Amino acid sequence: SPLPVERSTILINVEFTGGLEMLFSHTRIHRISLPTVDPSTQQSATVGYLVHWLCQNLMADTRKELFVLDGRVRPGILVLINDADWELEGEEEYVLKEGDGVMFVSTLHGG
Amino acid sequence: SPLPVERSTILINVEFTGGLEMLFSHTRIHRISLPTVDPSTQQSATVGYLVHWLCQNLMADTRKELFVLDGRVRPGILVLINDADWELEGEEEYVLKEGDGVMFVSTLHGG
Amino acid sequence: EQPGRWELELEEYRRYGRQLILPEMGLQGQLRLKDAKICIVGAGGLGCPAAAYLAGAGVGTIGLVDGDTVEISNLHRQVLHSTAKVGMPKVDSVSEYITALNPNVKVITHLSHLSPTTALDTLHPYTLILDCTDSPQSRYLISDACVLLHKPLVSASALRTDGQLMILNHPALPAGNPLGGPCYRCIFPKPPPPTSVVSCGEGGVLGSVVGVMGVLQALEAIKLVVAGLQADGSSGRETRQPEASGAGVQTKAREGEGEGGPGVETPQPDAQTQCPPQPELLIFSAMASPPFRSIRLRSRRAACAACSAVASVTPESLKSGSLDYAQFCGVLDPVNLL
Amino acid sequence: EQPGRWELELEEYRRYGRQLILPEMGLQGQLRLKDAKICIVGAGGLGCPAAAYLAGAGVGTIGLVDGDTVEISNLHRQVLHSTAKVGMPKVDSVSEYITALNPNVKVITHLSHLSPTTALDTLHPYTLILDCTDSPQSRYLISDACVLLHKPLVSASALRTDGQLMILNHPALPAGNPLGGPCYRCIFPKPPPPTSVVSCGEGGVLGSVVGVMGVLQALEAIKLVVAGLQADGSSGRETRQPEASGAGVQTKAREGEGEGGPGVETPQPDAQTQCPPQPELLIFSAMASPPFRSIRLRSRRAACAACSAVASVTPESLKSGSLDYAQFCGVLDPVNLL
Ligand SMILES: [Zn+2]
Ligand SMILES: [Zn+2]
Repeated sequence: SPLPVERSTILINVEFTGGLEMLFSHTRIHRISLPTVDPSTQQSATVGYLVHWLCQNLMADTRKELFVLDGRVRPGILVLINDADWELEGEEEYVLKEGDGVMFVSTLHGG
Repeated sequence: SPLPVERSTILINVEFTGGLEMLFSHTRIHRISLPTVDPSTQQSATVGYLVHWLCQNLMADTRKELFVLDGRVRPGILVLINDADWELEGEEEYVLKEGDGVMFVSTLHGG
Repeated sequence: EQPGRWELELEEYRRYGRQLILPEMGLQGQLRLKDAKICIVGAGGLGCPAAAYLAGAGVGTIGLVDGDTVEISNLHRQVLHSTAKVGMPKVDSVSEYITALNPNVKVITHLSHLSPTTALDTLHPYTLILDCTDSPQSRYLISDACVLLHKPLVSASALRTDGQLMILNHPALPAGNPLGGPCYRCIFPKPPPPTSVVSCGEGGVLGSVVGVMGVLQALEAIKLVVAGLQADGSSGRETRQPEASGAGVQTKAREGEGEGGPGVETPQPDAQTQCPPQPELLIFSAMASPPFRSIRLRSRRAACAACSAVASVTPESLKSGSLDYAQFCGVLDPVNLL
Repeated sequence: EQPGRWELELEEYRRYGRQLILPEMGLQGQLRLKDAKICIVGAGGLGCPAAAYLAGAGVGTIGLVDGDTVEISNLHRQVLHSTAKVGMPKVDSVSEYITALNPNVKVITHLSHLSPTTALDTLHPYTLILDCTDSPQSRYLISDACVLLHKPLVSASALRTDGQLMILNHPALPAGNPLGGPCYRCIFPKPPPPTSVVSCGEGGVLGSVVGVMGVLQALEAIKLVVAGLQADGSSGRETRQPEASGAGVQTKAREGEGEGGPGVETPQPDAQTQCPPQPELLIFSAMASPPFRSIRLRSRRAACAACSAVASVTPESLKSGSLDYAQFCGVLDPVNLL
């Protein structure tokens, strides 16, 4: 339920590719209304919180370990914030702002 | 010389591809400070004015007819405003705003 | 398509197994490929890779139109030919390759360049056309013929380190129907001045650049066929249902404000379930970063000479030879160019 | 390169004329291609189109590493083989194709999969490596070997309707030099859990999707060689001077405010003149719109096990077999996978 503040959510564009879309209702692009504040920390929502939120609220597939392992995005998934590797942006600590695009890319091995 | 108004120019990102870059110092991407007002009409600068301005101020090649013919962009060049065919945006009449991207694509025929 | 009319042999299940298991393909998609007749106009730098991947995927009938013979200067980019085939008609060289790769494919060779008087008869039997030619006049002619025949057209081109790709006349609705896809004349109503036209022979081309574009043509053709092309050439997109959870169409702009509590908005459907398709131009610049750009194109032009209600291009004008594409394009020496 | 050491024959001028006239290529670029030794690891869906366009372009020496034989289920995407070659080693099949297309190319076949104990000796003679394999453990092994040997690596992969392409270890500076390009371990320090790894055999793949990625690998390899690779594997980009009018570097962000009178700012240099290169991942999704996306990647990881100052991957650990890539990747049955 919405928090009693003026702007309780921000819109985030989330995209899954490389096969991850199959875990999210076979849908590549999602538009997410994310709570502005992470209730567990009372801090502004970060990418780390988004990952947790997606796992809880958007992921239809029950095999959560194909997306999150030991509380973090599983190895073999690149996280991109506005078309740049999240390592350039602060990884999980990046504070999301309205309209940000977050892309999850499962690395492929086929050839 | 700058007009005596507060903001006399706007920045426009201009890109040439499909071989047109060869007419513009072999450079694909240019950042243009375009007068905000077209002095010939005293109206806001349009894409039509930009074409005229590029021909006068940026085009190094003397073969102007490879870019402009009869006062208009020559046939075989697509003009794209912010990644959309300019026919969707009003063609020459489109009024430019700060930060707009205008792309000129020469159609290719080779195979 | 008549259910049960087409069956796959055991050899075909083995051969196509790796693509059959894709949800985007399935048995229905494979049968549609087998039923499809695709014509490749131009057996050069674009036509070679396009033919390879259409044949590999199991397109039932592939037509090849080209009047040229293999030259040694072709081989850096026309990689289905070989040194021993220099002097052989290109359509025969490609036909040999296709049969060796996949004997299930029926190949029809047309050893001549397309001309206004022959284009309609030549292209009529096919489901879908690939423009792999290399001159403005052939591009106008092929587009006009596709509009008159109600065939979608996958058009690509390349020069130096650049490439371009468009899907034209898709859906291939009759002239005058504004819901049909734009044709080549809608995008380029006037031909370029001949002094501005540079061929691969004059300007040069990197083989892998034209190769990428040819493979992408095959891919787009396969996507169109698998999505379903009706007898009238229109797209049978309704046969691919959107996923239950992705059935809605997103109407808000990306930049819109969020309102209300946390939640998931109706997601965008995947590209192949959108209707009508947004016409696009894919631009490839091998030396630029990013190398690929997608551009939104206009819809049909209300005054188009080919696909509008006031079209002047008709089967009669084409067959009678009254449309002179070489003159239209200002070519002084049209021999061997069309 | 010793000037005058290499000359082109008349046949080569004829064969490569259409790419020789490109300013990006020129005689110098063609001679660099002739001098280059490129190793393609994996002669499958990526390796086939990569080999075709590298051979067409005139790469002097092409190495092929693969232990598999041609199967009929390969032919929808591995389009250099043919039905008659089912059962033949893939490296022999591709070698036959290359020699028929361009007898100027020297082909070296390695009829085995790369292993930790053989990788360094196998790859040592080559200028540049293409990873066209299909498993996580081979990707880690090839990347580690390229770091140890100071070779740039063009890595691509494909599955279903998606493809990915990266240039790794470029420039190929020694481990510990942060100006070198990131390696595969920098991007993916931990292997994916084996349950998440899907091969083309299991997940399927569209032939033209993997084909596009393979042609793009050839193109990137050609660009690297033509730009000049030094003996130590680093890029010789300084040999291509920026245009006189485009020599500056744009420092302002795109969104910056304009100030002063009308004028032209210093333009961005073309991508190939930027130094050092920004590492990128090209993502291809055949069913998405736009289909291509370019992503900025991180630079070298300070704690990377392969390319950092604290690297644990050494020639000795590799050759001694103490690095077990199958175990690292959690593979239960490593036979035939590497
Ligand atoms: Zn039209
Ligand atoms: Zn590393």
